[in-house]
Amino acid sequence: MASHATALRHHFENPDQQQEASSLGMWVFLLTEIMFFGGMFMAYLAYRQAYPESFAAGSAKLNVTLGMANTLVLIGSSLTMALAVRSAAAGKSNKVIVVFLILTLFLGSVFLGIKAKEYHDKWIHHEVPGANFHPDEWPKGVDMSHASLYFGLYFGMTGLHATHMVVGVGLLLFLIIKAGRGAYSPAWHTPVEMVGLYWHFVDIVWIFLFPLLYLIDPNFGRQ
Amino acid sequence: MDWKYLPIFPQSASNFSPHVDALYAYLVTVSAFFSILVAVLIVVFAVKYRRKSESEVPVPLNEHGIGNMMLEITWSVIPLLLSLVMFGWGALIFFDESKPPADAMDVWVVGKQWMWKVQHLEGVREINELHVPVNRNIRLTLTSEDVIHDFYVPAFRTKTDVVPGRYTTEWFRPTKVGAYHLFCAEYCGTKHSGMIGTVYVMNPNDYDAWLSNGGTEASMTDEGEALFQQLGCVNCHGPQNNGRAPSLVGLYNSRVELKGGGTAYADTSYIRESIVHPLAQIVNGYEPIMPTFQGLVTEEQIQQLVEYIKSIGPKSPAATGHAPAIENGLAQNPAMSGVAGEPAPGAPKSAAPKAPQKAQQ
Amino acid sequence: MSTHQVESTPQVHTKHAVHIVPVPVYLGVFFALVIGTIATWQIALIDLGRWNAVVALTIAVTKATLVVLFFMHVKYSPKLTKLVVVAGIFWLLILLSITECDLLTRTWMGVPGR
Amino acid sequence: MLTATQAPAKKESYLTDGYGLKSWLLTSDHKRIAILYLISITFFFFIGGLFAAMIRLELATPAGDLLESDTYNKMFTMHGVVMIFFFLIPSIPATLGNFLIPPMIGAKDLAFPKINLLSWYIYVVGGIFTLYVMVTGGLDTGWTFYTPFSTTYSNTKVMAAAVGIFIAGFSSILTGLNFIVTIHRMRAPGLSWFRLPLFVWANYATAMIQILGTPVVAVTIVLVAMERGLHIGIFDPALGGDPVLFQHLFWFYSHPAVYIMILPSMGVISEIISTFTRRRPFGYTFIAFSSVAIAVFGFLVWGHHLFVSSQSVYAGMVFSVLSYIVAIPSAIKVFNWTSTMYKGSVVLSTPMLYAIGFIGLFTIGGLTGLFLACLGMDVHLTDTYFVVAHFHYVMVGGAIMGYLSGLHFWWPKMTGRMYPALWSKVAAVIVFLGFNLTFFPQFILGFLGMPRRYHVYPPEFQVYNVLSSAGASILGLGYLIPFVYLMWSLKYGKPAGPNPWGATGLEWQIPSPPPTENFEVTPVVTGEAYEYHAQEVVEVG
Repeated sequence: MASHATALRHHFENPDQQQEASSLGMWVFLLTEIMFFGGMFMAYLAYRQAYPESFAAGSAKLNVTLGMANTLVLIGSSLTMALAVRSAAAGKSNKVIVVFLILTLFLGSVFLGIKAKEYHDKWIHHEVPGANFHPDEWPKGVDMSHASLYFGLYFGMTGLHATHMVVGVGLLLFLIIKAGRGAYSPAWHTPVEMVGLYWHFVDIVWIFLFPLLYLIDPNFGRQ
Repeated sequence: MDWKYLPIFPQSASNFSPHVDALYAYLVTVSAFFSILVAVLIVVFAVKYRRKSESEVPVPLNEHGIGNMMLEITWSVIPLLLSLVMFGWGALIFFDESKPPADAMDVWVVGKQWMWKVQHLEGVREINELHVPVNRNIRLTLTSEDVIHDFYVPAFRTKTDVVPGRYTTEWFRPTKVGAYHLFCAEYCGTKHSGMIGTVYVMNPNDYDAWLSNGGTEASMTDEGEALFQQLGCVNCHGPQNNGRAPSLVGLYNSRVELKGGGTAYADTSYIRESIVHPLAQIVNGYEPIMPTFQGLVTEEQIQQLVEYIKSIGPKSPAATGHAPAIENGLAQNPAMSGVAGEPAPGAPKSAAPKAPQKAQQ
Repeated sequence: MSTHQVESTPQVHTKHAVHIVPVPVYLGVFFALVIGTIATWQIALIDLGRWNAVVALTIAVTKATLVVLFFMHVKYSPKLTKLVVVAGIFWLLILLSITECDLLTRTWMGVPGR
Repeated sequence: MLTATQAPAKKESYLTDGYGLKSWLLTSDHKRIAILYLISITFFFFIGGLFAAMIRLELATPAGDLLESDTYNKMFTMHGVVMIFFFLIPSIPATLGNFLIPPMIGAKDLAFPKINLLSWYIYVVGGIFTLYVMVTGGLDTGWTFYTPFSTTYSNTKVMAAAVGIFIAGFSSILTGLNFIVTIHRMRAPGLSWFRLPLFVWANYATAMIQILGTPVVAVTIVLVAMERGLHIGIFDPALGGDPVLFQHLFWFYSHPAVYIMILPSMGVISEIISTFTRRRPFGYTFIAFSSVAIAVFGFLVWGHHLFVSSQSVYAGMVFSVLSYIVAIPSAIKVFNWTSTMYKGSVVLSTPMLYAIGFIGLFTIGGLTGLFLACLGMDVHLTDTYFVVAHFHYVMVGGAIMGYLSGLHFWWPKMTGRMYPALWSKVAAVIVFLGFNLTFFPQFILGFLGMPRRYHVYPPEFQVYNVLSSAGASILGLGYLIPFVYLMWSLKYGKPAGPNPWGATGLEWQIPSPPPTENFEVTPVVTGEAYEYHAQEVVEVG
């Protein structure tokens, strides 16, 4: 299938220019994403250094096993995404691309599923900041209102990340449909590449979130 | 023409005013010079070099010559130097404005929507008014019950944001008797422009007379001590160390060893934080068992407690900051190292703040 | 008139030789990431005081670098892409470090609120 | 500078290429999108102006006799929100930049035409939220949204306004993204960076700020919304949160945002001074790099808004000295513009009048910024009318004068019509005089100590306030006149021809109004945009 209606838009001189423009555009977009998450990271940094104890206590309330599992799932999805892009660039059939994309989609959904389970647990244990915030089995002698800041940032940061994951899953569905129709070729697979960049970026954010949120001091209060 | 209606300078009534006004004059001079220079040049060029014929094409300026490079450097470096003078001068004044002298007389202020509540050490309270003696260093410690406000006295050329959840500091030495505007300068809601008041600068005698007419209120220290009993603080923090909590005698202005290694400097902020968020910083060797008093005491009551705890410190109630000379001098002053809330012997209402001045003399 | 010669041939289009990264490289990166993740977790269980955070962040930065260089192809990308990445990190550091200038020096004066 | 053979064939102009609402609302032509933006920002400009008129009317007397306190607070809040987020930030980039960057660099369109259209729609959606806020009770937090007032104490439509601004932010990001990619990737063959018009440089620098700063304020708004809507306290002092952290995050964007407003104006001025003196801008390289320097250094100085807000003294010193350093590139620009006029061939056309007004007012605006960067001085002046006067000198005397200057300069290019010269010059003079009368007295008011955002004020401030209000009425008139004659010119203005000013930029080498794809053949550029000395000034086409 060579229905490259998508190929060259009228205002570009040649496909290279178009491809380079898309790639630069995507990177510039990721630049804004860095700053977008950056604001949250700044707030996290400020409060963690002000209230280390409450942050450690809050962190110890998270389920490290689920966090670990999610990290591995997301790294795996990055691998399959990279392989999907590679298949497209190397001229593998669109079926191969679809397989890798579906794997990525699957892993992304597993991530979101686990995340939902974690959120649910937090809700049950009253660890969602707000009026209903009174964590069960809260370690004695740790300021709870400061911990509320921790959980606020936990939900803010992971929520923002999860929102990006949901968008990523939507983009993957789009790619799967297009690739299923054989839309991509070594000459033109820009969307696969761009979604790939986005997906890896979201992965990188999680690579930082995992130690910052889950692993401040997993032994806190358990000595 | 009556210049009363077109004033150029505000009233000048504090130690900062002359300095700020001199700086202002410098800034205005530099600005006026450059504004007029640019304006004159533009007008002259526009007239002198106006296009005389439609086909006229001006000779290009040689931009790559050494001369033009020098020009670019000149007009970058001269403004830079002039502005670094501004920076240095401004920073000096600011540093001065930020660091209250050790002998300053304390006044406590709480801002709330939309009024100013003032407590004097002697227990006199005011609303939207502040009475201070002339030629005395005054240190305000301010906090807010709700949103951010800003305590601004134009005649004193100083202001400070009043931030909920923390103490901020503002100081000045009024130099002229009179009544001056007090404004809230940080937008705080509906009646922001109604959150105004008057600062009365008085002769010392008038001030003492005003103080003694202030009613029969107990001093802040006494109020604080009463609260200390009433809230049960004394059960754990009494002068006899019972092992549950550190005694607060001698706490103020000392360095506290914290659990986990660090230290904290026990200033008014630290004391306030310890009442509101007691578990945030645990003193080394003690269990984290103190409940929070957030919501149980008002900001004004916290100020009284702080003032009480200050009073049982061995060091001057007036000496915060790291002014070692003053600290040492006062630590040896027996009148100042009274224990457990006893006001300095024979001290009438206004004696406490005055004592440090004597000690210095 | 302009001193420049008229270039009648527009830009040269030879750049689109996409670098195909061999699969083993991707697998290698993947395993490195997995090992990094496990290492982060294990080291967090040991009490190193403030070094825990340093180690955790060092590993995280290393992992992120691997993803950026290989999965995101920055190693094989034009200079401009690298510049964009560096700019992103630089501006993030501006935000974090200059704000820290305030947060870390708040107690230096010894005057509340200054 | 252009050797492509521009076929004089009658190609349809972008205005006649399709009629009807649909052909506009679904267009991907950067010129049509620019016009869509022009219409929308003009709409918001007059709404914001209406609020300003109410404010000045109220302040003519010291008592609060016209408006309730709450209403007054909503007036200045909505004035700020509308003018900043819905007029000034999109003003030059989204209209003139959108229209002119492609022709200036020899491109047919921006790199992402659909994203360009999307950004307009996003802007409109953000605008609708803001209009919704206006008609359902308004917003009273000030445009600065300081916590905890905005999160806990305000009883107005904070959430809806936050959503509106959050959305509008993405419009700004997408415009910036589009410009960066376009300027990097779409330049015509031979058009190297140092042949670019300074307007393009300025917009490039602006785009840098848009993409790097806007996301931070966006996420800050998310945090405020979380706190207000879900009671997840992030800045709540009761939980140990830090309201000053909000101010850091807010000003990290909002200070550079000032440069988003002023940099494009500086670009416009560079073009106009050059054209109406027939001169390459003196110190081209310095002006170009100073734009980028402003964009970069502009990110290092936000803390000068926090000198009295319990920020550390030492941080204050760092921010103060950095603020002085960012002032230098602006000074360089002013001196270079002035030098460009030296021995030039000066014509005082309408754009040039605005441009000269810009230089004067921006100089005052910039110099009074030095007062506010000065720690000891700022303690007295911050949050007073001095600040109000200062930023209006920069944003109205600077950004809006630059915008009007550019609009008058490129209006013939955009519409193919000339406007009446006399009327436009009269309006320029009225705007200049009205502006100064409005805002100069406010410097004095501020130094005298009148705080900003005051609904009622002590009577001794009245004289200056009356002067200011009188000036505002003149200024308002000055803004209405161009609106009228520009509209008039659409139908009755005489045809402009491709190059009415005898300018040399690439955009003047194509017909007015330009055809849809700007250039029939991609031009090959052999020189820079200002080769007045190298060529006869002849009308091309």
